[in-house]
Amino acid sequence: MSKLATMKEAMSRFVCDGDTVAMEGFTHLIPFAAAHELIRQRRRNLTLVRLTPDLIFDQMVAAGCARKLIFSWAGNPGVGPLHAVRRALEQQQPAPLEFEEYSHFGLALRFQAAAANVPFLPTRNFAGSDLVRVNPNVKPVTCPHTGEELWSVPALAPDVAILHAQRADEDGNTQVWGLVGVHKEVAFAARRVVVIVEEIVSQELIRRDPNRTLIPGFRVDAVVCEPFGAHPSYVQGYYDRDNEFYVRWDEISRVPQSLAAYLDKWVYGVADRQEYCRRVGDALERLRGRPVLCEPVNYGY
Amino acid sequence: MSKLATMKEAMSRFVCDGDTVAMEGFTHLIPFAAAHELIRQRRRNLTLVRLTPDLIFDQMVAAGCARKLIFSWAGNPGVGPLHAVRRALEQQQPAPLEFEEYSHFGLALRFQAAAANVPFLPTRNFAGSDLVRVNPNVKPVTCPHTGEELWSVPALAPDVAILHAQRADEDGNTQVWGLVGVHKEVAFAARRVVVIVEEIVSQELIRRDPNRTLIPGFRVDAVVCEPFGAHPSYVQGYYDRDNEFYVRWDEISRVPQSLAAYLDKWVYGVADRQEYCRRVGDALERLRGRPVLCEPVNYGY
Amino acid sequence: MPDFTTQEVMVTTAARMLRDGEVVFVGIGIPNLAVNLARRTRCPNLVLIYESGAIGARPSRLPLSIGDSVLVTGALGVCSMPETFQYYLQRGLIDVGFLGGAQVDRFGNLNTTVIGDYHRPKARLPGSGGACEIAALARRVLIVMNHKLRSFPERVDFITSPGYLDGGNARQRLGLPGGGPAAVITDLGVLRFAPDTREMVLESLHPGATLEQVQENTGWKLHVASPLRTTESPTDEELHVLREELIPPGGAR
Amino acid sequence: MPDFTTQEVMVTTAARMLRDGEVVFVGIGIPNLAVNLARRTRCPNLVLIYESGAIGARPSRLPLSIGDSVLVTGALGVCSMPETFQYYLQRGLIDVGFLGGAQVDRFGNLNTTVIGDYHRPKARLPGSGGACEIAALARRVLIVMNHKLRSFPERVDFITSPGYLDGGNARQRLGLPGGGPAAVITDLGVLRFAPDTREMVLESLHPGATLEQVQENTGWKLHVASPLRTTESPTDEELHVLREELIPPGGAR
Repeated sequence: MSKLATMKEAMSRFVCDGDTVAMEGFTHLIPFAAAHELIRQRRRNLTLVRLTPDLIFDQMVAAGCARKLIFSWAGNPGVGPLHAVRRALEQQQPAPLEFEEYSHFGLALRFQAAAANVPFLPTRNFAGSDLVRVNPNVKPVTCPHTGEELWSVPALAPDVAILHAQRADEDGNTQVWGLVGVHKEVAFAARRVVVIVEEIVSQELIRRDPNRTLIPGFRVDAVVCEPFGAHPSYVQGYYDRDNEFYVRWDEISRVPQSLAAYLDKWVYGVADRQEYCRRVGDALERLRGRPVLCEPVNYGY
Repeated sequence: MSKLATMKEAMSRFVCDGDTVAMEGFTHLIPFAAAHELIRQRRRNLTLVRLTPDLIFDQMVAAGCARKLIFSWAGNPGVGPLHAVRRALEQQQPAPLEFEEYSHFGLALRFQAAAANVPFLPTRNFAGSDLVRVNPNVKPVTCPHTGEELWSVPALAPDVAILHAQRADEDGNTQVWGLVGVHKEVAFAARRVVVIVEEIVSQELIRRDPNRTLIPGFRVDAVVCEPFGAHPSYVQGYYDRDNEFYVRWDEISRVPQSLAAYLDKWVYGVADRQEYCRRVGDALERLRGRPVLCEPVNYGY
Repeated sequence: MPDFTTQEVMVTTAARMLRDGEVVFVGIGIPNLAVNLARRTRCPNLVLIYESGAIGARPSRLPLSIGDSVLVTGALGVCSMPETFQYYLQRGLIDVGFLGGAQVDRFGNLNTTVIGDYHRPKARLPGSGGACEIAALARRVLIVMNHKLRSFPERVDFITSPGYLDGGNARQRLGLPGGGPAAVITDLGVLRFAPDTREMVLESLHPGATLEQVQENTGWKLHVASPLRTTESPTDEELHVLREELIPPGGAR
Repeated sequence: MPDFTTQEVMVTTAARMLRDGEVVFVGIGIPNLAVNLARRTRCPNLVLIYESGAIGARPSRLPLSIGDSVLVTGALGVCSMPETFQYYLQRGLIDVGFLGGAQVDRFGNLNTTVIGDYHRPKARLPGSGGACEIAALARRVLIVMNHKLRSFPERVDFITSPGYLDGGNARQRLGLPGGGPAAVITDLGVLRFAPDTREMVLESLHPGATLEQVQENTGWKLHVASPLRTTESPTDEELHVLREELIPPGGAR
């Protein structure tokens, strides 16, 4: 049964004020179009969860969507700091921002525990790190078989997961390649799942390569077809990261005024991602790479 | 660095008497050729580990290779019981056989724990089952975060994993599609890993579809190229299960004499898998299916 | 004589216990036929999952095992077994699981492990496979078995897969997430479990079966619903799909 | 003046600390250059893994981040991040991890979290990312940083990534599986850790650097090896690979 929706519909229907929202994608597949729609819809008091807040949460924090941040590395990858997040954490500007901090492993493991529906998972990580001192969610656990002392993190089940992918069918059967990050764990951890894709394909195409399917349709509440929906991040095989923008963001976000001006022009100032794309113009097409196709494999019997 | 080896070399070099040997593959990719070589080399006192002992362990038990069996479902799938395993468990014939029994989930989780190098993993399974009464390895554990009582299993790290796959390069970078069972977990859980493949392909081909790689070469100690090495089980895209043989095995294995005669003719009576294949003859070619190719995906940037 | 077989009654009865859109853990044999029948009739959106990891399978012939290659070709997805058990079953995403066994008792506990003593068995059976976790974690379980006295003891020799244990709220007390057995479909009739005691109750007899047959083949004094209904016969449409589409003349059974 | 840059010395020095066949967790910048230099010279069988999940990457240009698309095209494999951390790092398969930070102290503890008090920070830094687990779980760690007084305090403000903690056998007492930092490569020299106390010891000065410079930029009285060596200069071959192959004229840095 078709789960196709517009971005407006999907965000208003499946993301509520006060929700815990995981918007994942490690450098790859960051759902910027969804974030911009949530900013336009003035969603408030969200607990935003990502390993790497990246520009997407820098923008949402600056726009006032967030009450709390759960993260493990808050920087502009390969460029510098996240100025809006830093202003919120250091000077409570524009508003105080609660936060909860892990390492990548720790936060990924919280998603995995929720996906598996166990209340915790054990790890050999964390010993000696001050993270355990400042984060009471990292607790010791004793192995009932060997008596070893390990550390553990609790499950984290977001109210909603927003995940970008290369393609899906109308039912939401979603295929991803390239870096997969924690996409699968988040999709199974969350109560509701919204998938945004570069293209909707026939179920026949999905069925021709079942090992490529990362999220089964019955786990998905809505599928949004939004080409270039991950810009300025990238989608393997579709377009590369707009690194110039990541570098430019350092300037834009350095003071609240220029950041506000950016939001006015590129988020509030456009109706949707299509208008955003028209405004970005040819620069988008220049991000398209040369095709590098894999060889088909045989699923016959 | 090439890890190519013949089956004889790989089995004599990496499997020692007394080892704990995981030979996985759920219906799909069962490494029969490796088992036959181990029988020919008269390997002894092995602890054999598989979710489904299947015909492969029925044969190894009858041949006297096994001291102990660790399993979760000991039957001839879709046909009936495993007569040799039953004789060993019920009548200690030809010799007593120790065993340790789980559910599929429990045994899969033991592999996963070892792959992750944690001494245990928790589960909501097992409550109320007599499995916890007869298997002291299934122990309760309390969640340090919620106080919930769960059950847990200890890590199981085999001395050697023997895994069949569709293809690998000479370095052992291994690609699998179709049912993957617990292949990845076993490959990371084991101390040594031997991969048997239908074909050796160029590293370029592997690199054209990195998401298809299930086992990285540096985890692999030896790669054996053995076409039809999984017969009478199947390899998706290469040949289907020889179901007639699975049915015939019920007859063959019903009494020790006919089973011994089978081993004499088809295992001891052949030098290697190539001779076995020549002896099986055209029946093998009839198991080849029609090709059903997937569409290539684009890895460009 | 009715113009349908007992197996056809069992299949259609099981098929009618499924709701459209449900996610079903499928086995081979009768459950496989029941799920595919339901999908082709009342439940077009049923999602089939096999514990082997095949999701949304569209088998072009009847699978000979739960790991059959036909379950992969044209499937919607494939996942590893640790994922199947953790992200699907333990996650609570499986609505219905089908189980059978050598023995089922008055509280729906199932034995597929041993007849007699565990360490000195009269007969050693295959063991749990995925049955224990399906019984523990699926939202509800449908049990399909032939009704024989040796298969319906008052107490199973070994609880491989927990039903309602000693009855009442024993499952909740042990913290079992799944809902437990919803019904037992045999070759003689349909049995359900009393909401309070969780003891098996004969709900309906298949056409041609008698209460005496059922009681003779049950190892304890069986509770009987009143009125005791007759299981609805397969419809012509169901029989057509079953005979022409699922078990094509000469097709594997 | 030597005909090579300080960065080139840092890169070649780091590259020489790798052994052929090792599995290396790579970052961007100097570690990326060092690993690729080693692979093209003494260590053809080095395996590169990025915490993003790219395995055996063969980047056609310098990656701009550890999640860069060029790390995937033509890679040997891709795995999920939970797998990277559990099946590779925690499993003990990573021989070498590269780390840096805002602060490193005399026992090799690293801070990438905050300057000042955690709850009222003078400066809020990005945080751990994968650094904490690399420090805890990699068989050995190579630290690459610029040598500045503010970056080399006697005690870091916050231990994001454990080095030798309070020194001695503190790591073993806490059951940390990884071996801890093997060396610190700065823009002035190379420092290692005393086998017993695990305190940092200046082992060599880069060509042109002085002991005074190093001490002035270190927040505690630094132990110095005797004899204090001079770091070996890059060879012509190393410089050629570095300049012509890794940083093609006009190529991104």
